[in-house]
Amino acid sequence: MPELLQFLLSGITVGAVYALVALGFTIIYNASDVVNFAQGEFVMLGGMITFFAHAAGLPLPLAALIAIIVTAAIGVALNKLAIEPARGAPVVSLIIITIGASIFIRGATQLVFDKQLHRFPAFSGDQPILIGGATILPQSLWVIAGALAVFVCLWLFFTRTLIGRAVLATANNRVAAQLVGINTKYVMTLSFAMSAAIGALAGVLVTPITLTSYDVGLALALKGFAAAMLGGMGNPKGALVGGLLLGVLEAMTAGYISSQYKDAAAFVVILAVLFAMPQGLFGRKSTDRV
Amino acid sequence: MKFVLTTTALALILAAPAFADIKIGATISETGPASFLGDPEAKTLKLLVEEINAAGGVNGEKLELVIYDDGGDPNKARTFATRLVEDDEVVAVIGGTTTGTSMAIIPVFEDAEVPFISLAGAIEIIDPVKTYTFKTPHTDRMACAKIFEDMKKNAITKIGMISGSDGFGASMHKQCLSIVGDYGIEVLADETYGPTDADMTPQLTNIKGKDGIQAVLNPGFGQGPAIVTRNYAQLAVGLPLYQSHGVASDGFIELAGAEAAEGVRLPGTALLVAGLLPENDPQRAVVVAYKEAYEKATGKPVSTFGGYAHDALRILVDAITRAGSAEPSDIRDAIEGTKGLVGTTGTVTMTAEDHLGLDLSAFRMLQIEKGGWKIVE
Amino acid sequence: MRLSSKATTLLILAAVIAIAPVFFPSSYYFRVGSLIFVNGLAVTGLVILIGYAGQISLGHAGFAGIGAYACALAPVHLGLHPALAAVLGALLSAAIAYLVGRPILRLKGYYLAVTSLGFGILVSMVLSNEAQLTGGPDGMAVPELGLRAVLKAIGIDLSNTEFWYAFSGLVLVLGAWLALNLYHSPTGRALRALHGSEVAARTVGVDVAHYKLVAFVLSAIYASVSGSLLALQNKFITPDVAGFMHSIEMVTMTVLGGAGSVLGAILGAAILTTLPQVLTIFQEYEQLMLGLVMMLVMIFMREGLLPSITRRIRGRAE
Amino acid sequence: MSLLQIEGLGIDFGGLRAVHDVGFSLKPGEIVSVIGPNGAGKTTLFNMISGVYAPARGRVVLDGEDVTRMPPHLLARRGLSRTFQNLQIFQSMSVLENAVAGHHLHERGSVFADLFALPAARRRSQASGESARALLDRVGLGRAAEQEAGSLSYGALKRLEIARALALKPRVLLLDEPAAGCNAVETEEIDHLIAQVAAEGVSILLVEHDMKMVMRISNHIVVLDHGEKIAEGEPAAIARNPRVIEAYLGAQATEAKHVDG
Repeated sequence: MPELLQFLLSGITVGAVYALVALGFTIIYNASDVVNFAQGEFVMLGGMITFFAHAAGLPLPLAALIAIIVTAAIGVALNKLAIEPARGAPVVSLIIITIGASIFIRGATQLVFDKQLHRFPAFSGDQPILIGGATILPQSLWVIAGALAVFVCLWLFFTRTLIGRAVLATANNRVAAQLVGINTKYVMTLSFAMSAAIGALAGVLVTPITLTSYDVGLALALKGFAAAMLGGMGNPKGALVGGLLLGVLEAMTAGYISSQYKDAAAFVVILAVLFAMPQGLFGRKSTDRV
Repeated sequence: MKFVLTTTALALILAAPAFADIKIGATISETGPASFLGDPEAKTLKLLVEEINAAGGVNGEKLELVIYDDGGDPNKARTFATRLVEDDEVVAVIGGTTTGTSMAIIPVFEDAEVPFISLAGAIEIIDPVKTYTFKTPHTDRMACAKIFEDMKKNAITKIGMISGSDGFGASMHKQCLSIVGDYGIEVLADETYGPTDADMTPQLTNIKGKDGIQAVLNPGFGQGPAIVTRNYAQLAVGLPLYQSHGVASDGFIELAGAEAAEGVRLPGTALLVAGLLPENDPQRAVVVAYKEAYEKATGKPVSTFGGYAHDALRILVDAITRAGSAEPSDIRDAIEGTKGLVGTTGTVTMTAEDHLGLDLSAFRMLQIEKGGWKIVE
Repeated sequence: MRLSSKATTLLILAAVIAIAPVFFPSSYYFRVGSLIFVNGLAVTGLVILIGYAGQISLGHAGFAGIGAYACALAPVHLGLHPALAAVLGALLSAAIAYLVGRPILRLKGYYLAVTSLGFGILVSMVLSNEAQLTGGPDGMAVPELGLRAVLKAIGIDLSNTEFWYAFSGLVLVLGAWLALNLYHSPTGRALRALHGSEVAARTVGVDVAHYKLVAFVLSAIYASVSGSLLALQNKFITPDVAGFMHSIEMVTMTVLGGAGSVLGAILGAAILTTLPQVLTIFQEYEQLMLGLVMMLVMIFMREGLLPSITRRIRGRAE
Repeated sequence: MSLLQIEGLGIDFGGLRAVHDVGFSLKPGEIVSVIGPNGAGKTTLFNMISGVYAPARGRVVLDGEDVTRMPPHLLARRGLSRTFQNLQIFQSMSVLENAVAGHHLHERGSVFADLFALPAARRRSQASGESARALLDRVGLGRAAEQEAGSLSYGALKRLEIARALALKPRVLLLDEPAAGCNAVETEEIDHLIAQVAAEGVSILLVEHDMKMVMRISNHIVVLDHGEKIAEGEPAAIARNPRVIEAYLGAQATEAKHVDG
């Protein structure tokens, strides 16, 4: 049985990484119906900026804080410079704009920093914690706790705060939201700042485990994206469950079937779920209005 | 019309006349999934060409380096290879960071009869021998052989493998499996991981759970081996861990953490242990000089891969000097006649049958101890 | 007399392909040209899918991979001539597109984008993992097409790059002709109708699921043939041809140039194929510039370069 | 014998009864109007009959065949066609192409022939093109044929939708507010057109807010309120029906309050 437990712990660790990335997608998607392919770059920026700030002599918490603030600012800039001017463009154009942004950020990062792999120390050391014959690193607990905390905050934000409900209202009907006095531009700016900040936070938490370099964003974005789809876009619960499910699925496939095809297995399951439930596990059903 | 404009614009930009004396080309994966290899290679080439020109060039003529970034895409590499040969009219080309890009561009050079020195690992590049194609790194097969020899010496007969599924890992995996039987070693567990995976504990748990395994081998490069090493320590597998030459750099110890990397063995080149080499080692002067120059210029630690580019350029310059001509065919003949050239990977002696010119002695078995390297032979 | 838009497009395309070589200073330009045509072919297929039918796919490189590896594998294992192997690849791609398309085309927007992306990744994963068959990430050699030797025998002696320029140019014109025929045909109207309003298309009798599938299968065949041409031209192929970035590249070319127009999309292919060649002078800024171009065009020229430019010119004339 | 028969049709949205137990029938050449205050469920009813929504209860019978929950494209093959309240025009096509697209069922053929522009494909295109021009003339859009559909006025687009629906040569035509947004002249034109089409034997089901028009051309009227049928009968009888008056006045009263508040 320790194998099963080890696979599960591995799956939850990786799943929490995916969930953190997926949670970042949620806000922007809710506010603007844009799936931001550059979300992975926010994660990368979180890790890279923290590393270089830390290497420059700043204490880790301060370095992380700077990384999160800078990334949030970049998120706002992305919204102002690229997303807002393209309002109303078809899905495929928005995909290309955000992929363009992702390539741009990657190119800029490799110029400003470098192309090497980096890591900074885990927050609570590297001594594995034994659980029933299986082990988990303390940093994994940080990631899992981070994912849960972000999830709870988002859930409270969307259900309990006025501004959170304004975000949802904007997503539902932009014009109506404007009519009832919601400043939709402000909502969009806020969403991008929050999304980028969550992405950067994810980067700070996962870098001691996954390492970081200028080009880790895309792979993370794709996995986070798949997780978000699996759970249902725009739903924090979907992002969390989708991420954890995807991670556990991969770990189980790698453990019991074939490590070569673990990514393939994950995608096949996602295809199957979407085939049965086109809106994902927790997605809202939508009807065409004619 | 638009197209014509684009092409003529392109032509104008590219047709800038160059009065360089000796033009050499390079197509390197400076970006993309192999940038970990390509970046130090490109930096090395630029650095050395500057150095050589500052010292008066080759045969009194200056070198001009035309370098393109193929992003690890074989199709792009092929276009750049064509451009180097047809448009830039270089006399020789260094490059092909990966086996895929190298194999894709070999036909261009063989057709155009321009010498080409690859920086990639696979044995297919020079076996069978192609007239104009050479390479500097040890083949993956040699790295496998070096590791298996060490295992044999330590009476290890049953191993587990965990390989990266990227080009480097997959190629070495294949080569290792093809010769493992020759050393009386059995592979009891054979796992893989993706190049961007964040956790390899399931695979390692399976390896750990297999009875009889005495050691684990991890062919790969980039973050994969660092994560494998960390997970290996996390699971307390407790068996000897062999890494490949793909991670032979100080950066690896830093990424994996000195504690987790303690005791890891791998075949490396003299470059990595430049300071540890005995004074009378023939490679000492060369590797120390390169290491100092590179680290001074870039502020980053040297890696084995930059060393491959270093050797390729040295071989090329040596050949041009000996040939006394910058004609591609003369250069080719001279490269084939390379004898006793000391590089970072070893002492190179090429023949018509051997376009690599290295033997196993050039590899040194290294072990990580207390965050540093130790030669264990 | 005013030429139909179909004739104009074909004429422009053929003329540019025929005349451009006059300006080529070296045979490297033939190589770039032939790459433009190969990409142009894949992109023409995507015009049918994205421009006509309004569906997205971020996985079409998967079909290019199938076409490419068919040319590498079928001659070795089945003893087929490389040309027949390309046909086999196209048929296989069509069959797979049919099977995959049925479930995933029920999805819309981002969901379709991501599931198709997953499909493309699956194909490249199989190509990478089945190293026994495909040589893994290091790739494998592809046999010679042999047409150049035939041409030489009848007195037409072309260099390798010249031959591939001419041959892929010819295939591109053929592909463009088919796509343009389709545009003005009942099938093309059904596709554009479901693009405009799915519900209205259904009420006039368009079997939306069927026609989406038609567009998906046709575009898969285009991608497959483009992959085959690339493999045969390079005589070497790696799984990168099926990779995610190649899919993105294809879609970007299409939309950048103008998904609604065959000529526009081919222009997009020309620009994005030559861009990295031009940007070599900017060295490290290449990625930065590429990202910037993608964003700027999509923000300021939503319909793509060609349609936006012609609209502006027309607007000024009126 | 009725051509279209609706029996006990109903649907719920999120637990809310949008339409409940609605039934009526149409004879060939008959014009039946569905009226009721805003939100009474008229368009929802249309969407169920035309296969856009799947009804939860009840049956739709077309010429003796149960066609409940049948997808729209199969209904089209059986001669049921419709227009939309919120315009559903093929924006990127010309006016003519929109009308030609309506001929889909008559012009569709093998994809292969279409790809290679074989004579068969060209003949099909040509035939539908000619027919489409005739239809455009009939709805008064003949001169606008080559324009982009997006450039037409609202009223013209309404007529274009009718032309497109007629291209199907339908037996039953569902018109959802054909005269909305049209001026008096345009309304009268549409009025004539509908009468003409019905005279050719096409059954017409109409949702319309213009009461004068409804009273003038309907053979029969069905009144919905809160998703249920509250009355049905000849125009004159409906106009006197107290429940109908109450439903309308009530609705107006509430609306008026809304505006004031």
